[in-house]
Amino acid sequence: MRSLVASIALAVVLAGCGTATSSAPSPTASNWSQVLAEAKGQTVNWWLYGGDAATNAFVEDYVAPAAAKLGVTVKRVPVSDTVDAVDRVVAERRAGETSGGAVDLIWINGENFVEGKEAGLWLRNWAQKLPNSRYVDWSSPIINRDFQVPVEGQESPWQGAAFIYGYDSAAVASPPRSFPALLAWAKAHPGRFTYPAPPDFTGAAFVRQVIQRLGGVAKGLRFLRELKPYQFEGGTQFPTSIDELDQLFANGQVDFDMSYNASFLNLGVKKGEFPPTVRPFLIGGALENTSYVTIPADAAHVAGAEVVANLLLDPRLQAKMADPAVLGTPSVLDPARLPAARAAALRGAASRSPYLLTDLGRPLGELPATRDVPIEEAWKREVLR
Amino acid sequence: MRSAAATARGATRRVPPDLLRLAPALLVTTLLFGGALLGALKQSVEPPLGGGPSTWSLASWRAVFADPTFLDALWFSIRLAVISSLAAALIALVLATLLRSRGPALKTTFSLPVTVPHLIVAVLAVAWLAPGGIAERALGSLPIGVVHAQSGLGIVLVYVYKETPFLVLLLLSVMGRTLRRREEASAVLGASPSQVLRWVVWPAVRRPLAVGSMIVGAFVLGAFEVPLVLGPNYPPTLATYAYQATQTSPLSGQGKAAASLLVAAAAAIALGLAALALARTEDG
Amino acid sequence: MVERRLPRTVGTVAVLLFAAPLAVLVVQAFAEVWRYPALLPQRWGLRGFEVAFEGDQALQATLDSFEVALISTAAAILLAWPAARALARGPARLRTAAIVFLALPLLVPPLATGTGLAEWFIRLGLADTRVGVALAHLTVVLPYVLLVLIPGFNPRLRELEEMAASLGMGPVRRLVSVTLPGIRAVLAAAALLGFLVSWSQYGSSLAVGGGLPMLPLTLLPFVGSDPNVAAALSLLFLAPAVLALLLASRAAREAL
Amino acid sequence: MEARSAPLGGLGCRGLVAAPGGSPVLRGVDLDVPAGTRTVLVGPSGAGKTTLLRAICGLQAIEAGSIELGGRRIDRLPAYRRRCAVVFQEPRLLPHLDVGENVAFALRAAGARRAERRARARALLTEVGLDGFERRAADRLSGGEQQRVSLARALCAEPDILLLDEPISAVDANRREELRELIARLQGERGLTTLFVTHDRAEAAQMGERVALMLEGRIVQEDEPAALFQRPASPVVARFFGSANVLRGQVRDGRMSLGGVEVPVPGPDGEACVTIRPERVRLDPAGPLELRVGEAAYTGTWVRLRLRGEGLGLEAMVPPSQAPAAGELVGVALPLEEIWRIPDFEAVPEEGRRAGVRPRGGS
Repeated sequence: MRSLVASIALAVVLAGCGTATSSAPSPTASNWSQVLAEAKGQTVNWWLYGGDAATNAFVEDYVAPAAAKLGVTVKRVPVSDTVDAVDRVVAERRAGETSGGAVDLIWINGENFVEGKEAGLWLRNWAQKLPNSRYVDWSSPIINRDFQVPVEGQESPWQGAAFIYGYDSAAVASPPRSFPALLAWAKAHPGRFTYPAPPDFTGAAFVRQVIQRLGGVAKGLRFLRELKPYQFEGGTQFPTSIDELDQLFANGQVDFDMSYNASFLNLGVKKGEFPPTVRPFLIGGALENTSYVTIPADAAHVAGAEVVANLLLDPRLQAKMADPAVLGTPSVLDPARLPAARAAALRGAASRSPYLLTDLGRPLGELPATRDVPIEEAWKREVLR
Repeated sequence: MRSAAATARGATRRVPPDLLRLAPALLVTTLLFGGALLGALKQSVEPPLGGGPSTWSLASWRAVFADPTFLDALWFSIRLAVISSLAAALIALVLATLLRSRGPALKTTFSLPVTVPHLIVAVLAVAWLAPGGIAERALGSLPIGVVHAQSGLGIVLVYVYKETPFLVLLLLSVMGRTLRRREEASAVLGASPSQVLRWVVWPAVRRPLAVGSMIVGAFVLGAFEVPLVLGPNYPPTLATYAYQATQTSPLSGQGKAAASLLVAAAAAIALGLAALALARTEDG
Repeated sequence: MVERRLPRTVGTVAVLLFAAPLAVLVVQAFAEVWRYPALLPQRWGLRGFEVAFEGDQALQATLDSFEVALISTAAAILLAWPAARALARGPARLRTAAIVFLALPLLVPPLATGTGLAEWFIRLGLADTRVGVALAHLTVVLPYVLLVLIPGFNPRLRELEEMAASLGMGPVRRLVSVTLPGIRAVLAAAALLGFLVSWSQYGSSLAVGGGLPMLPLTLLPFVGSDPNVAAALSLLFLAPAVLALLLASRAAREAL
Repeated sequence: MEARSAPLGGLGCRGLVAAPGGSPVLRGVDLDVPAGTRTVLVGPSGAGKTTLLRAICGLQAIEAGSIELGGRRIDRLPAYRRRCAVVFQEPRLLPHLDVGENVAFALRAAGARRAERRARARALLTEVGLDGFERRAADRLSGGEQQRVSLARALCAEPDILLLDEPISAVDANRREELRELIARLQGERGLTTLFVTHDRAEAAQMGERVALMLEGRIVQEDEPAALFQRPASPVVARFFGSANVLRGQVRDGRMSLGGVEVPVPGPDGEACVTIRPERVRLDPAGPLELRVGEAAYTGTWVRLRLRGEGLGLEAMVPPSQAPAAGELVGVALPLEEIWRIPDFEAVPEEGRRAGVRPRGGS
């Protein structure tokens, strides 16, 4: 299985080089001012997950006002799943629409992006033309590939995501920092650990991390089988969603929680869901990926959408986003490309909160999206039953 | 007597004015409903956008029926529909019998849940019955899981809570004075209470009960937002299967989604017509 | 004796069925911190409402939902009125066939109807418009309204209308002073039901009106992730339903 | 009139009190229907007739009193054990059964086989004049036909008593006579103990072997029909049976002054009340009374005259051929043998008592 990791790493590196060499020409000033002029007066329908109060507030309180200064109105269209937005774009394509679409911008990544890209649903070759994309390290495999699929300028990053864990420092002195340690810990404290059953997004990510860390599907699943009897309810029941695991953790019924949102403890404490004594930790290196925005090819307000996507990369807005008081999610900007002061602000953001990790360690790239389903099937077969 | 008179009156009138009156409703229903079915059908046989076969085919239908998850979803949905409608019908029958001689205040009170949207009932179920919910806080622990229960108990509870009052109202509308009079007439002719129930009350209520339960069953077959909130991770209901099909694969999933929704529609219609036919033949 | 005991029974039942479940909603809507295993929140506050009303999203959704429900209910009544008149009599076989056909959409999953209509509505420019969503809702609102209205046009009402006609009343006066008063309770029930059905639609709203996020679409994402906000939105979602119920039951009582 | 004794096999009600919906409707009802006879219970709307009938057959709980039927106490039995068959005002047929099964319903309740039910139903339908109707749908018949089915259904039960609650009222006017005759004939042939409720005094006179008048929750008089018409026990009875001529006065030396004419009145001296039926008032130019015709109304068979004189108002029914015009002065003779002294004129005040009793139920 080491070979798998190696091949992934190789692929990542190669892809990074590829993107770097074929990188689109930087946008000319005249070009962008034209976009700005066109965007003026447009209302951008941004379809994004609507169940996170902090993200909604960030959009309403920072993105929308900033866009308004440029004459662009941001209309947040809340969805319960990104696929609702993709479904709409697909339906428009079926109906033969090539312009005037209802979706201008989608918060997207992974499978949804990949399939849409294959079907040619997204606007091509725009992301790297955004003026603020110069702050982004497009050579990074976490940025230029989305679940191993080259982004190719069809989506623009806006949030970093890292898979982290949480514990309550009032209940647990020192959490396990590796999977073998986790197993040992579970054996010593039966019934105090569990994870959501795939296909829940977080549960599936946990399984992928185990597989990656332990060097292969077979080894990963063997580990999970061994872990199972020491889980919550003896492993006979899994939480069916991350919400349920959050609830168990908040209730003190299990000792650890997990999330692909690096700021989930921060936000949970703000919501009143978690006690202030919770702390983040990593088990092995964190899985990392990136949240992007994409523009459908038939979007009615392409210019406006580009302006908003560009704003999302604005160092000031990124600093707000990284600010634990606002969102606390990792920035997608490369500090090395920023003026020193701004870079420091971004770097320092995480250290201002006990609920955020300053060092995510060496990132673990995601597996190709196409492998999700087979892994889930294998997990169901070999662990759940 | 009344219906005989109505028929006689109808027969003496010419038909065209009535057809004219029906035409707008028929036209709109044909356009909207027919259009919807046609649209779903088209989507289920169209080539997917993302590649694969580029001509119309039954690939989605084949894929759906070859998918064990779909078969589980179909079975799960039917089971939930049957259990929910039977439970609702039974409770409604008992409630209606108890309520029929009571005042309008009590009847109105019992019909209150009719006004609560399904989604809110689901929210309530979560607040009360989820792990860490009120019930668990008050009682320490719950003997059975409800929210996300594998059995689908949460879904059943929501539909029973929400639809039973609807059935009660339906039943009370036929359990009025006319029925009471027939019951009296039968009692003085020597029919015991159980005979009255079997021969007088039951024949009067079974048709609305069948029609009502069939609507409840159809609701459950098409259940979407409630299982999304309360259903188990597996199996999905038919509607959530359709949703998950596009979640897993936004493009190739569309045909499967349409196909599974059409199966749900067909099952619901079949169930409905069967219930109607059953109610009719029992009359004979 | 029975009458004196009744109010308490009514109260108990109302509490058990309606008030108690909803009370939790109220508590949760104002509960900023409500950690297990406390029975009452540790901290009260308006966070739920503040988040819910962030950027006028919920307010707009409420207005949209309301307008859509009004449009679809009004359209359903306009279409169902003559149809119910025709279906209240006439040859039995034709009547049954027509009712079964018109009621079929009730049985079909709203998500199916919505999904099937989405493509056409996009072509026609109806998707994400209030009229478009109201039309999609009409598919199910119409049969409900129709089924409630049919018994309203009973022979007794017809006799009264004939009486009025024989007294020289014109069609308009007859409608206003005989038909409407005679059918008021049934009409109120039909309108209420129609409104509530439209108001609660999720599946069809999602499919043809995802870009016009109405209340259920705004509420659902919060249900698992943020009970506080979900409760606040639920109260909003419930309010017009309760209001409509009160109005309709008053109209019905007056008609009696 | 007679000493009360529980009739052997018939119906005997004693002191029935019932208050449907909380207010008293039956206020101590005594009523006998001797076995095999037909009694008509007559009274105005709201008198409690239907309530009494429902109390007898067990559809209305009683608060006091007893009911005996066929030699057994039945007031504690549930309705279905009382062996009372009722023909209601409206037919109350079961719409999901055909006519034959409706007729044989009591047999079905008793567990009879289908063939037997069919045979009995066919025979009974023939008797009520609905030959060959047994396969028809019950709700496709006319009102009169339905009521015949209802009658056959009641007969099929072979009850200890047949109760009929205004069975004719929902039937076409020109079919009523037929139905009355049918009921009378079938009852007579079977010797069925029968209680027939009506608000129509003519129908009561025609249908009753005996007639019981019910007012405000009590039986106020029970007798042969002619006796109720000619010898009312109280002014209210007299008025109910159509006599407006209730005349008050003082009896001195066995005589009473009516409009200045002394007429002999039997019984003791003192305050008295006499009545004479309007159709017995004779127009006679040589009559002792001279009265003015206030109003003359043609009623189909008679002309009703309102006659007015010095301190005396009378109503008279005369054949049209003899009718004077309004305003004429006519001579009137009162046949002395037709003057009836009302024995109990203080018992029920003439008017006003009814104000407290609202019509109730469908009687």
